[in-house]
Amino acid sequence: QAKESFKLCWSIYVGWMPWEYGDSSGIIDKWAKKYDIDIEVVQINDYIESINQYSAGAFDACAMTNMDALTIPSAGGVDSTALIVGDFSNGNDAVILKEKTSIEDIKGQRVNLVELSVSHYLLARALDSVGLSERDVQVVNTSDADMVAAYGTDQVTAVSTWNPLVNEILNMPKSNQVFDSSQIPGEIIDLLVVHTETLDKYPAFGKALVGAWYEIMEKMQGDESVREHMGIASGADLARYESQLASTKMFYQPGDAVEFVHSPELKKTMADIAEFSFDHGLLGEGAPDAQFIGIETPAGIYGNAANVMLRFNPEYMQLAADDKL
Amino acid sequence: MKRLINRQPSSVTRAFLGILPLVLALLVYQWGSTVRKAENPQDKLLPGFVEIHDAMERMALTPSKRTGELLMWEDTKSSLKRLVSGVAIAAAIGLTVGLLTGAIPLFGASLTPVITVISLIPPMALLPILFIVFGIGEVSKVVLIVIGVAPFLIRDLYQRTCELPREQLVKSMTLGANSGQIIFRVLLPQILPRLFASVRLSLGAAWLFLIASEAVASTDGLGYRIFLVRRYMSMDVILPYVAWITLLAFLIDCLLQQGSKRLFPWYHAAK
Amino acid sequence: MKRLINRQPSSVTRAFLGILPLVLALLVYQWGSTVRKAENPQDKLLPGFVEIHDAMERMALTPSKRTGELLMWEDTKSSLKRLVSGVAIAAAIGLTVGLLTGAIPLFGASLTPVITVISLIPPMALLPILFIVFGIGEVSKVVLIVIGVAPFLIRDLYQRTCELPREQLVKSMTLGANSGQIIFRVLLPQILPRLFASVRLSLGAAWLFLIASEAVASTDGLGYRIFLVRRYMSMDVILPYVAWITLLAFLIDCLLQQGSKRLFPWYHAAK
Amino acid sequence: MIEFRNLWKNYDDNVVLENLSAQVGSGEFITLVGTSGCGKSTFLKLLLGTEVTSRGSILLDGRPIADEPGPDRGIVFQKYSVFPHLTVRENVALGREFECGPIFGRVFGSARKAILAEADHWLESVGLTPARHRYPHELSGGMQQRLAIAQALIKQPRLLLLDEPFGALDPGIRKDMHQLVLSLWGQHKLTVFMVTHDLSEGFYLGTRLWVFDKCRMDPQAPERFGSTITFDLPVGKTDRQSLDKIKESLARSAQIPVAV
Amino acid sequence: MIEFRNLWKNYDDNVVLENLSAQVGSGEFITLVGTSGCGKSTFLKLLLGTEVTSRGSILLDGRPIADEPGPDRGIVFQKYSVFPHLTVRENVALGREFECGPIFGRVFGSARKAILAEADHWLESVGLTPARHRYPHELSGGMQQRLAIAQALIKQPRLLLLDEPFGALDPGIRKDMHQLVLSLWGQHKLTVFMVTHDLSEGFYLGTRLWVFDKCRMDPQAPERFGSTITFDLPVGKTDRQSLDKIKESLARSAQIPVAV
Ligand SMILES: Nc1ncnc2c1ncn2[C@@H]1O[C@H](COP(=O)(O)OP(=O)(O)OP(=O)(O)O)[C@@H](O)[C@H]1O
Ligand SMILES: Nc1ncnc2c1ncn2[C@@H]1O[C@H](COP(=O)(O)OP(=O)(O)OP(=O)(O)O)[C@@H](O)[C@H]1O
Ligand SMILES: [Mg+2]
Ligand SMILES: [Mg+2]
Repeated sequence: QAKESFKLCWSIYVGWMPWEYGDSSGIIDKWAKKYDIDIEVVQINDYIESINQYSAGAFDACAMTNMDALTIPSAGGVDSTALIVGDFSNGNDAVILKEKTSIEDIKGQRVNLVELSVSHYLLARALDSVGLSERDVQVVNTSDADMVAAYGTDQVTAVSTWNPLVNEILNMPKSNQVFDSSQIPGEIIDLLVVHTETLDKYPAFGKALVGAWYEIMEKMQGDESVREHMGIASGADLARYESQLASTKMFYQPGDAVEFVHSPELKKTMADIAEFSFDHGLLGEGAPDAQFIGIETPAGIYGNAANVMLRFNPEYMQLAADDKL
Repeated sequence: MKRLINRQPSSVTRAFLGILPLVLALLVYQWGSTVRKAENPQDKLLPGFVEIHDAMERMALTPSKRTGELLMWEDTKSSLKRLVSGVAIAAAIGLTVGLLTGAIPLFGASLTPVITVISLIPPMALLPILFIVFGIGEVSKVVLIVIGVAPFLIRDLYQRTCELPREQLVKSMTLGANSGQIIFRVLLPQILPRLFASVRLSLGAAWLFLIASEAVASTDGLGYRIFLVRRYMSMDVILPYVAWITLLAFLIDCLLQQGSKRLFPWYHAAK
Repeated sequence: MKRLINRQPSSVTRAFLGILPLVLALLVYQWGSTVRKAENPQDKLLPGFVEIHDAMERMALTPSKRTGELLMWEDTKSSLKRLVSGVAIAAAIGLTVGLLTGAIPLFGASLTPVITVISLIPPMALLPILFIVFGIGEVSKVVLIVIGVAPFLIRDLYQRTCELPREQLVKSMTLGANSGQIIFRVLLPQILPRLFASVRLSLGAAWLFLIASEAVASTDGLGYRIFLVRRYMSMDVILPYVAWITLLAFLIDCLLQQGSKRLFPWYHAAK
Repeated sequence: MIEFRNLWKNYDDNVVLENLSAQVGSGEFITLVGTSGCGKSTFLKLLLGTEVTSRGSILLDGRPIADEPGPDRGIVFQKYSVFPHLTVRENVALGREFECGPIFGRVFGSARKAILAEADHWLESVGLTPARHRYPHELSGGMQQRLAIAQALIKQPRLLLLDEPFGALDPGIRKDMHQLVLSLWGQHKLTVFMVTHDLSEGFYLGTRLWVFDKCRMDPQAPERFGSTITFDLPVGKTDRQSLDKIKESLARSAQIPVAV
Repeated sequence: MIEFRNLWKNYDDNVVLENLSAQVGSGEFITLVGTSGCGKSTFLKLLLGTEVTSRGSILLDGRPIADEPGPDRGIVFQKYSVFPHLTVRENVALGREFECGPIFGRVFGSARKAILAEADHWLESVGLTPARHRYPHELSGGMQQRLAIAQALIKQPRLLLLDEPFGALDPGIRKDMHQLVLSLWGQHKLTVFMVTHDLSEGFYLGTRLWVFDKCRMDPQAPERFGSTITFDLPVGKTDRQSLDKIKESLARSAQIPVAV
């Protein structure tokens, strides 16, 4: 009888590089073998394409942020579970102004960002923090691949983006970081999302992934060469990767992640994100309000309990914390 | 029974045969959509025709909540403006450079190698330099189209200019023409219809570059919309947009063909 | 003093004139780089030639720390494999379909409209569907090239097949040939050299699609590397990669041209 | 052997051939002359089977002629009659290869040898033996037409149709070609229809000269009436007077501008 | 008026013309015949100025002829002599427009009217008045060549060069063209060089017939020796015997295959 096989996709980002290491070091294979399954790990460069592929059913698991999990698979009727909460952005996402130094100065500017992404959400929160709204700026959709180059031109005076682009842009003259995700800690969360149905049917898949992840975490935290490996794989080097890690709150210990998921803050965060998404039409044309999609957290369900499409499930991480994998 | 290669379909059969594959493609799509919907009613990859129709109505007939505009028409307007300016500039450059390099050997010798090199460079990879030189506004989008299309036009029109019968040049000289007069009165008017043909050939590439440039940085346009809604996989918007682009491409092609036939009857009749 | 259009440069002048603009371009670049470096020594947009040289040495001559491979050669290998398979498959499809539609009116009537429509669709907009159908592996990259290039090849070869002198078909029939024999012995061998020419024309598009597909999903290849270092704006890697791609494109073009001349002397001599 | 019965041919409103009737016996050599656009090529196409009659019929041995070209009717055009991608020898062998290789038209081994030997025999008879390994583009115009004739003859067609076969050749070379055609015609008992625009060629070559022209003429609408055979001369009998008469009549037709 | 002094022309190793000397007076009508590839067109090109002599010289009124085509020498080729994008009238007017519009070759207003009137006059003289608003593709081959002649004549060139101008025309139409050329030649006192491959045309038309041929021949390397004028006959004096002699000699040259 053939082994059950599963596919996971990820794209290049500081918090997801462990998947690359897990794949090339054989850790994932080791854990898959332990649970008698096959896991194929695929790198997709285009982040959105990776989520689309997951939503369309081509992959069983995919690394993405909490906001994209809500607006793409969940809004598309794909019941998804956040299996691993790997980290949250703690300065990795930032709003940067050229020459100006304070977030209030953004008023009236054109802001280049990847529209409808977490950068857009960050901008909304930044504007919120000083009593401005999106009407006070003009948003210009700019692909992340071109962000650094675009910032080099005179027309671009404000951007909202993520790392490593943030570091590259801050290295350019006259750039000032006026708002970053450390001011909204725990709101931009990097997840590993799996199809709920698949997880229910094959708990071994969840266990293998979580087991592998925390073994990688242990190595990553303790071994500089592992971090260097990840840095190079992301097209950078150790120093640059370390500086990105510095603004990322990694949950190296499963217990920390479990605790984070259990906190009521998470439900509030997801509520904010749902509001934001609804305002921008991201929950689909059929959504009458922000509560249209139910989000299940240990602290309770936000929104429509009859239409739960995104679930934060700490059980598997708990198993890791309890060393039961 | 005639040989297969001699059997000509009647005009009715021809129309039927021509439509058949298109209808089949639609049926296959419908089937695929139904299958996926049966699995997940909210599936977005292959939306049903009703959903596509709704999305179209939303994009084309309902004013946008945010700006009060009919999005699809605004997108079309912006994209066409870019496409037309880009192609027009590329055509002007292609015509001028192609004609001069083809007509004047000294020009040809100095420019043909560098044009060959330029035509082989993949322009998308040099976007950063483009931004610095042309900024990130409308100009750079138009420039990307120009860079993508002009080398082809130059090379094609150079070729066509060289192909004009040498006899005509000799004849012009025996009529007392100088170089400028030959270029203006003999070569240029005969190259113009060929320019139309080359532009038609290059339109596919122009659309590609337009869509790519709108993905880079913009606030409207058909390519922008496609990339934006890709963020939540609204194939119900993407598919009709793609169909609309295809239709526009087809119409522009027809327009150019008809225009050329109107303007240059002697060219089309002589062929 | 001869007219400008009659003045032919000597072969030395010709070589000099041809190289001049390339040298000028390099000088302008050098100047731009110096200016920018003077302003900001860390500037990455226009790296100096020393930096480019260092980057090249790193990519082409130093084994990667992570995998122990010489990255540039590995990238080249992967990209060429994709490019060649894609173009080869597209050529096979283009030849078969173009030839059959051109030769057999019944085929032509049923397929030409749908091929025209397909050729107008911008393939990049349909990437999600493509990846779902063909997976995210090597296949989909090759398929993107095929989809991007095959419609052009089909239409071009259809055209070429139709242009073959009708007299030859009639002659074949008077020699007792049936449809299949005419296609195999008369049309196919005469279309092959035209296939080479069409493939040469379509190589630019093939490179574009290759680079685009590698940017979306891949872990190696020239397009992937450019995509990867683009977020750090490492122009010191991008520029030589672009130059390398340009050189490869040029070599492939030469190869095809020479190959065609070898294989089809009758075709090139007759022109 | 061939009978034309009240043949009409029109393209839409343009009447090209009008009520043409004639009988041709086996072994005759008929040359067709007429002003440009009078329908000589159209007439050959009807014989060939690439066009069909609008009214009337063409009977070959009493039965309607096939509506598709076939190996019973050989053809040589002014241009494009030979295949540029095949060597001289392969061009001639092709007709036999089609016979012996029913699917791909390719033959190998000893069968191929036999075919090539036969091809060489035909090349010999048109004087192309020294050039048999060359490609057509390496031949002069005259040699190409010799090749086209050899290629047609290997199928031993019942009819040989020639549409201005020597129109593009030099006068000197033309003479040689006449010699060749006459000798092949004599040797192989061919029935030949040859279009020419050189009247003296017509007189010199055939057993019978047909002049195509319009009997009725509407200067306002030249397409209203078609051509037919206005002179049918056994060439032996030609005298100076009839030649002049033909010349004059043709010159008159040529004056009238062709409708565009 | 024109003198050819020990003219040689070779392309690399291929000697085309060899030691050619002759004198031509004003008003002469010279027809050039010779086998294909013997260098007739090359000779015209030297006169025209699109090729330069390898050795020797061409003197026009005692001075070396210009090395570029100019308005003193008119030309009509077999094909491509007229501009497809201009109407018949514009084609003829063009030569004058070049004169009057020094930069763009365009003239407007009354100047243009005068030019068009002049063009109409020339069209009249070649019999193209009814077709003056048509495009060349709407003309028959003969009409196109008439147009090419009118176009050349409007510049009143000292020399008129014709390279097989009627090679592609029907025999009937050819006769008319001969008439036309002769009458224009008489009217405008032209000096004409005309290449033809129709020997009888040569005899009928000129005041002087030049036959180009090789005096020496190397069958292994036909390119080693060039052609020169082997016969130079005042056409009035021609007798049957010399015609036959020329024919025979040309036929002999044509036998030798052209090197590929
Ligand atoms: N396929 C066609 N469709 C419409 N009209 C045609 C077609 N083929 C020929 N014709 C018309 O039929 C007439 C006779 O043409 P055809 O080619 O038979 O003349 P021809 O005697 O061979 O002339 P030429 O000496 O120039 O070869 C012409 O008026 C031509 O325009
Ligand atoms: N540009 C050229 N370069 C090299 N050889 C040439 C060139 N032009 C002509 N020749 C050679 O010069 C010779 C004479 O050519 P030319 O065209 O003058 O012959 P022709 O007498 O006009 O023949 P035809 O009757 O076929 O027109 C030929 O052998 C030809 O190959
Ligand atoms: Mg004909
Ligand atoms: Mg010549």
